[in-house]
Amino acid sequence: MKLITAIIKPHKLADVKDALQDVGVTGLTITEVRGFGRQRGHTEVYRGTEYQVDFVPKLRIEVVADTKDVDLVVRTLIESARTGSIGDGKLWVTDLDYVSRIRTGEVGSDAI
Amino acid sequence: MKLITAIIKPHKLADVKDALQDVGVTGLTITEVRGFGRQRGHTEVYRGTEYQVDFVPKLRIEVVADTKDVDLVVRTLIESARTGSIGDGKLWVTDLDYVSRIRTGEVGSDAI
Amino acid sequence: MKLITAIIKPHKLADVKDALQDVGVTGLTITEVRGFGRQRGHTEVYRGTEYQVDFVPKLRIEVVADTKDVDLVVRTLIESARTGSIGDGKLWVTDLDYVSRIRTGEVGSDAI
Amino acid sequence: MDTGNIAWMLTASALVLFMSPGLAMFYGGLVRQKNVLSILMQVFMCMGMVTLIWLVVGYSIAFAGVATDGEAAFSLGGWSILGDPAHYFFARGLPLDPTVGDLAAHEGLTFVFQMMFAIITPALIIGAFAERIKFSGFMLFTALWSIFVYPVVAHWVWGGGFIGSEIGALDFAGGTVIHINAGIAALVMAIVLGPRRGWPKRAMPPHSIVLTVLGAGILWFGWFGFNAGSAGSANLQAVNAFITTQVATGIAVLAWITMEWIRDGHPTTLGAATGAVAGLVAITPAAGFVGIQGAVAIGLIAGVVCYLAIQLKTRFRYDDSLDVVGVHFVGGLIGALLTGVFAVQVLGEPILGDAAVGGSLEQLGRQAAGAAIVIVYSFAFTFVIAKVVDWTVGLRVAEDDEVVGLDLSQHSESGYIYDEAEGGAVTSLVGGGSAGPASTTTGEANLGDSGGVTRSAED
Amino acid sequence: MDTGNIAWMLTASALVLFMSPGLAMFYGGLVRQKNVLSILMQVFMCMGMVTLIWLVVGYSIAFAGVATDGEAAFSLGGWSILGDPAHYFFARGLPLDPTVGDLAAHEGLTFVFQMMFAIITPALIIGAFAERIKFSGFMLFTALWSIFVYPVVAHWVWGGGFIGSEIGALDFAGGTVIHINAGIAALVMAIVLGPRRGWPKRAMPPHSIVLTVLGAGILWFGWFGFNAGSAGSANLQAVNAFITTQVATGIAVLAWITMEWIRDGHPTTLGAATGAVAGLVAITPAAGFVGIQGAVAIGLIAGVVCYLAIQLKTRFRYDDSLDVVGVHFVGGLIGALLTGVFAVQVLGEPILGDAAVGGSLEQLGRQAAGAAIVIVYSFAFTFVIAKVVDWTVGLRVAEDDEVVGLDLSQHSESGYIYDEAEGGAVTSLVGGGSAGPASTTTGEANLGDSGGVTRSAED
Amino acid sequence: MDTGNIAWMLTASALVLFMSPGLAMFYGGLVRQKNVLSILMQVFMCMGMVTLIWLVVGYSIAFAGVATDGEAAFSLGGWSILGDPAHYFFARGLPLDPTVGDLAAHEGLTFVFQMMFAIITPALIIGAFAERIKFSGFMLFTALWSIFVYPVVAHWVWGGGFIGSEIGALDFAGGTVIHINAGIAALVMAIVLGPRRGWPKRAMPPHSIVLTVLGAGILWFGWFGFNAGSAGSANLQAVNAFITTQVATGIAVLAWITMEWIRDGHPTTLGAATGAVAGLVAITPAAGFVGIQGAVAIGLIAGVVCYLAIQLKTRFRYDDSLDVVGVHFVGGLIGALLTGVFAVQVLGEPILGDAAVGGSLEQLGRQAAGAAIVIVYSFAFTFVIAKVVDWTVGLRVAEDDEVVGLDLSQHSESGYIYDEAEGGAVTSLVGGGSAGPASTTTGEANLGDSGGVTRSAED
Ligand SMILES: Nc1ncnc2c1ncn2[C@@H]1O[C@H](COP(=O)(O)OP(=O)(O)O)[C@@H](O)[C@H]1O
Ligand SMILES: Nc1ncnc2c1ncn2[C@@H]1O[C@H](COP(=O)(O)OP(=O)(O)O)[C@@H](O)[C@H]1O
Ligand SMILES: Nc1ncnc2c1ncn2[C@@H]1O[C@H](COP(=O)(O)OP(=O)(O)O)[C@@H](O)[C@H]1O
Repeated sequence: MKLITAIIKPHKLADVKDALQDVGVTGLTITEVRGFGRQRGHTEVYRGTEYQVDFVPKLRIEVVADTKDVDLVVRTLIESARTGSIGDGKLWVTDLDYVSRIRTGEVGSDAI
Repeated sequence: MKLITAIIKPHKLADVKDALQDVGVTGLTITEVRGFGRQRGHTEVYRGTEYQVDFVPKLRIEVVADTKDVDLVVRTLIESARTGSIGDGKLWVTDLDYVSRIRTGEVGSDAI
Repeated sequence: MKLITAIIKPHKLADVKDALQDVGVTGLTITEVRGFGRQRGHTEVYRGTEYQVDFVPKLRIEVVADTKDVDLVVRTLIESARTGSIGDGKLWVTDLDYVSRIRTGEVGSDAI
Repeated sequence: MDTGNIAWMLTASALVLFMSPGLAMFYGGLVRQKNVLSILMQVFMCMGMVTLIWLVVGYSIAFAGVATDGEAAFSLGGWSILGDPAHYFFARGLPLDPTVGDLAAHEGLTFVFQMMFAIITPALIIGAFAERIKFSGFMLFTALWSIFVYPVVAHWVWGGGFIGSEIGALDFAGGTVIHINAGIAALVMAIVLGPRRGWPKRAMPPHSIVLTVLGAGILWFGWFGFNAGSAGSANLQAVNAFITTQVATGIAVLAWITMEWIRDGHPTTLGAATGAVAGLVAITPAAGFVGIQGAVAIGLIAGVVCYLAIQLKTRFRYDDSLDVVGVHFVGGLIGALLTGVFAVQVLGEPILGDAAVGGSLEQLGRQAAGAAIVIVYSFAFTFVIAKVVDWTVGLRVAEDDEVVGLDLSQHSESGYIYDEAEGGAVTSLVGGGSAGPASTTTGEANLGDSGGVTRSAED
Repeated sequence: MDTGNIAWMLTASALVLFMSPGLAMFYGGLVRQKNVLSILMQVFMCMGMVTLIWLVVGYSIAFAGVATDGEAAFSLGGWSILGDPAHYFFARGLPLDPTVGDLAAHEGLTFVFQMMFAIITPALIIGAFAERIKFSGFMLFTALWSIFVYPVVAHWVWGGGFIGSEIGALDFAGGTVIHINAGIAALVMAIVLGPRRGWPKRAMPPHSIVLTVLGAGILWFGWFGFNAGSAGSANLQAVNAFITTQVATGIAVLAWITMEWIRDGHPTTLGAATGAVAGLVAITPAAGFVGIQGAVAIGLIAGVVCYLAIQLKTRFRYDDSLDVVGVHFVGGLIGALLTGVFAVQVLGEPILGDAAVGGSLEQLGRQAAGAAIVIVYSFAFTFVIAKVVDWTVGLRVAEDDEVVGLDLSQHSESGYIYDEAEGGAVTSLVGGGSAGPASTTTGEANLGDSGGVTRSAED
Repeated sequence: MDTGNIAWMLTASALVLFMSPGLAMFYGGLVRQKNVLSILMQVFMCMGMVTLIWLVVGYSIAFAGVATDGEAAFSLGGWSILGDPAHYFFARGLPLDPTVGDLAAHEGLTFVFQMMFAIITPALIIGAFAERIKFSGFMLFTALWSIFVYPVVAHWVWGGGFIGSEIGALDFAGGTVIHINAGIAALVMAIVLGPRRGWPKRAMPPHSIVLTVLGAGILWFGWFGFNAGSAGSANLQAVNAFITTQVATGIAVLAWITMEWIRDGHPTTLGAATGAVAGLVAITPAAGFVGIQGAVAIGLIAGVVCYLAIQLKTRFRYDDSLDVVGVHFVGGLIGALLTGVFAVQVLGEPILGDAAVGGSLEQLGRQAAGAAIVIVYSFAFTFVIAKVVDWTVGLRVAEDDEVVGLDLSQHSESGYIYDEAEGGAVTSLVGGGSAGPASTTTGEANLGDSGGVTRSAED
């Protein structure tokens, strides 16, 4: 079992979700995060004082997938999240020792 | 050292925390997340237009634990988070290369 | 490739970010989390009824780094996040199977 | 009526109406986020439904007796018990007719000024059953209560009825009619509905004290219309009521936070806001009758006693969620009784013998009698109405709906959608135009899982 | 003018001014979080810019005809079309002079009371182009509209112009002048600007219904000044207007949520607030002319019809983002027409023959004619102005700016900074003192990447 | 007093009271989330504590001289310096007595209208020491300031004292008494307390501009009571003050955002709201004395100069957190001086010779003299009071308390609890009933760690 984590632009979520559903992903978890990277943030001005906001809003998407599906999920995710402009984000894959569904206690592939 | 990550229903947090404390877990970190899975979301209606909210609020719980304690923590976590209805969530375990307590720089088991 | 995750005190973020930039880290992702640990929370009183808030606000910092840079990043992160008082947080390192930049599809070291 | 009096009563009526949104914010901030809209909605329902009820029968029941030369619909041994509901049925007889001359504006202003009181009184009760009442149950309860309880009590005290005329209890702006009445109804409702799931073990802190303080500010502002408007004209009594309102409220704020500072270790913002409301409530029956010194005393006592009173609910285990009993019932009672103590002869009518300052034991007795009658009546009728509603449409939401929150379960809405993910990408349009009789509770999994499917909007 | 009338008109003017921040909150809650400040800002611009325009030429155009013994700047066959813009140019001729005696206060109060109307009318249009208009475009549009549309229509109906004087259409407090006028302009703007990116497929739910309900409460409160103040004095007609305003609004709330309950399955808080505004709009032209029963009818019809009307935009595919057309145009039209049906002789002037209650077919025709003329004029001139603005400074923001939100792209601000990371450590002071002509859109990467650099504050 | 005047002064008093919650929202939105309640609390304390102080001695000090046939408690060479504090001690002598006839209502209204001014003046200072003051220190400071500074200055200018009577400085509604006075006190407090931890390097952006704009809206609305109420009756001067208030404020909004647009590249919502307050402040001393053209000039100058003035704090390194000096001191000074330039003879008393429009050099000198005296006095006495408070109970919170935020450290509360985890499961009930003199700062680890234990509610 693998955990696929991707940092994406928030407005791509709908596309990503639909694309993943299409390739059979039945569950995922998202988190609101802020990213710092090549994409610059923005400035805000309050009563003439300018602030630099370095971090930009991103979403983290996590998908637990069977090892055999990882390639497909990764490809699908990358394609659906891409806009081609700076700040599209990163994706990484971690190995999992163990996965379980809390409701039933099922483990491994059955759990996802 | 292992990292145990669980996605649970928010209202089970108190139970989970108490249960984990009882088996000797002294620390954990939680994150507000949203999950998409078998459990359906809800609809909202604004001026006659209906929206489907696909994601449901969840909490992610992360516990770093000594390899020897993982079984106990996982079992405890699953039992205390379970309600038996759809959407109870997932749990997974990752291997850690290195763990450190920032305050003291202690590493490994001493760090948790 | 490795993923370095640290739970730190929110007000240390600026220091940590600057320190990491100084050692060549070009990107990171942060998440607002709440931690439970040795550091106690606080109480709140509403109309004479007292509540205990066990969790304290923390930030999770995630940095994907080349294996050869991990030591430096970890050391830098720990030093810059340290205040010396309880609740400074934890840091852990996970191995990654695969890393990719979504915009370009580059993988491995090129992706970060 | 001269233009100055009309000007003031128009202003006062608008101010009292504004108290309802103020109360909505005050209460709305005190509940958890998932129930904030249900509070706002219920207050708006009072603003809508009671307007209708008041013009159909409420005003008649409360005030027909006086307007029709003192003939009441029902009287018992010469004591007027009820106005004739048919008299102004559907506002028919209301003489908004310039040919009637002076009377017309006065009657119209009484009608609408008193309507605002009839609106806010049931709205006060909302705090007692917050976070767990069924919306349909709330609607029926409020409708019945606004027909069978509020106008009846208003008649007794203000409309020529026996409490005002025979017993001689004083109630300047509604300590008995409004606050004791609503407060005791709140107690009944808290008991009948039972506590919220998890109370008192689980924490249910206010989701926005900022909103609550804003509400308290609006209430304080509007209350000048409430109290000084109750003089009925722009006269000296109105000026006096205005001053005593300000004084008692300011003192009650100080008294409340002093109690907190001593007993809890911290003076709180929520305490200051609650103390203000307690002071406003307590001075209400007295505002036009007592002087500045009396107002100081009333504010002080209200601040201290109401602070202590709201602690009772945890002892007696009724979940009066937003402390309607502790603030409105107790505050109203303090004010009603102390009016008998501090009423000053020289203001308004000479009432209490010849003392320049001070009340009398006799008047205190009258005040107590008036309050007691209203307590008994309101308790009994509220209880009956509550039971009737419970047996018919039901009063309490299902447990799942309570967990999800009333905003989603009763109204299909969320109070706030702050984050991009929730507000933007995560939701998607289901149907244009009317949504059709949809339900948030259809328990179908959207990914075709064959396992047991249950509804679970929050969990 | 006697003191009572002055007192009431001062109060009424303040109340109408207060409606603008109320509207800002009402509209502000309805947009997504990233655009909330742009709404608030635009309403404040109306409060600022229209004040200036009104004192320079607006008041003259609208009212110079009457004040100068009936001589209009332009008239067509005896029909007054325009007040003389030079007459009170820059408020020069305004006789705030105690030696003029009684006239002075009256004129001053008319000037400022009507100024508040001139402010809120263009503010209503904001709802139609919310979340996508360029700030500079908004400023120019609003300036031109406040010179060429609003005061002209105000002249026709209230300032001695032909709709009021010759055609004889009744408009007590602005059903035609304000709501139909702004509503039709809103329709034009929604069409000219085109829908928001993603509409109607992507969900754009209100970010804070709490804020919207607060705004509705302020509007309801302020509207008493709007309607009862339109009597011009603290008289019986003001009392009547006050009562009918309250009644129609309460009934409309009930009507709207009943429609929702039946058709959508849930009565909503947003529906209650919207119903209140619909009721307030519809009673506006009628408030001083109809009785309580007429107000009930108008409230009921407005609640039902406006509810149905706001569904039209998805059918006809114009993105009237906050339903200005459905609520203000339709509500205003309902009120304008029904004024011809329910106007009562005994209130105000004897208008409709001898019936004690009821209008006449003839008056209905006059009402329809007045409305039709304003619809045509407002449609045409708003369209022309919109196009002129679009060709010059531009009306719509760039796509990137729309995605980022107008708060950041137009104003370099965020409405809320709730989390510690954003409010504290993440941001850092760039320069003390004045920031210099900076821009949020400089497309430079802050880490020296050599790749293609684009601006992307949100993405 | 006739009913119209009473009606207006009741309304005006209510409006001025409403400004305090408005100010609370305005300031509350400007601080970081962790301090929002502390602002609201402090304003409420002014509403409570100053009410008490005013009725005990404040009113006497300020106004006893006039009411008692011109005899002041202390006078220096015929110049009245202080009212007799004993004269109305604890409101004893206040003749709210109908037998006194006309005087009574007038005196009562003066008492309560002026009380509202006494409340909001120290509340203005709160912006200078926001986010770092100890609550007990604030309480003592405000009490002393409301005894030794505010009523004294009020006496000098309005109560028969030498600035108004001998020097002849004009101050219609409080430019000198309120805004210069509070503004200079704010400067002192900003200096004495020192900057917030991290200022100016670390960003401290407003947590809710929405709340601030709401507050600005309430302030604008309430200010009509403030300025037009300062005429004391519903007369032509009140009408004039109302109009000039609206005009100057609208123009100042435009002026401010134009400055921003030119210098910072973006017109901001916060700028519009701040500009409105600057305009309101500047017109305050002039409102009843200048005409519409004068109001335009004052609004324009205030918008431009106050915009520039708030940039000074970063240059001179005093952390006037919410810009009280830049807006209230500078705006008040502009208004005070320009009153001498633009005062018009025909309004109110004929003051400035025979020019129909325009002031005089002589009057400008009087205005400057009045302002200078108040600046010196307020600076000196505020400094002394600040030092006394600092040496006794202390003015500034501990560093840890500042980091945690004043809401938690001073009041054990959170302004908002939006997320389920925080509001629900994470917190748990500690004790029913009174919490006991607890403290948030007991530094004990709850998991029995034996290591060094420090308090750390936020870190
Ligand atoms: N080394 C890293 N570790 C963790 N997250 C990163 C790292 N580099 C970038 N990110 C995340 O990816 C996002 C996009 O990165 P950025 O450098 O802006 O653009 P791109 O990925 O297109 O080169 C960042 O906002 C951040 O959230
Ligand atoms: N493949 C997955 N990867 C990551 N998270 C998942 C995955 N599947 C489910 N989840 C998370 O678990 C939660 C519960 O899953 P769901 O399918 O609704 O119920 P259950 O776990 O009881 O079968 C989801 O809301 C989501 O947060
Ligand atoms: N076993 C653990 N697993 C995951 N997170 C932990 C664990 N222990 C502590 N943490 C996180 O680290 C934070 C600091 O830990 P704490 O015990 O309070 O202080 P310290 O790290 O200085 O000993 C906690 O708030 C929590 O977020």
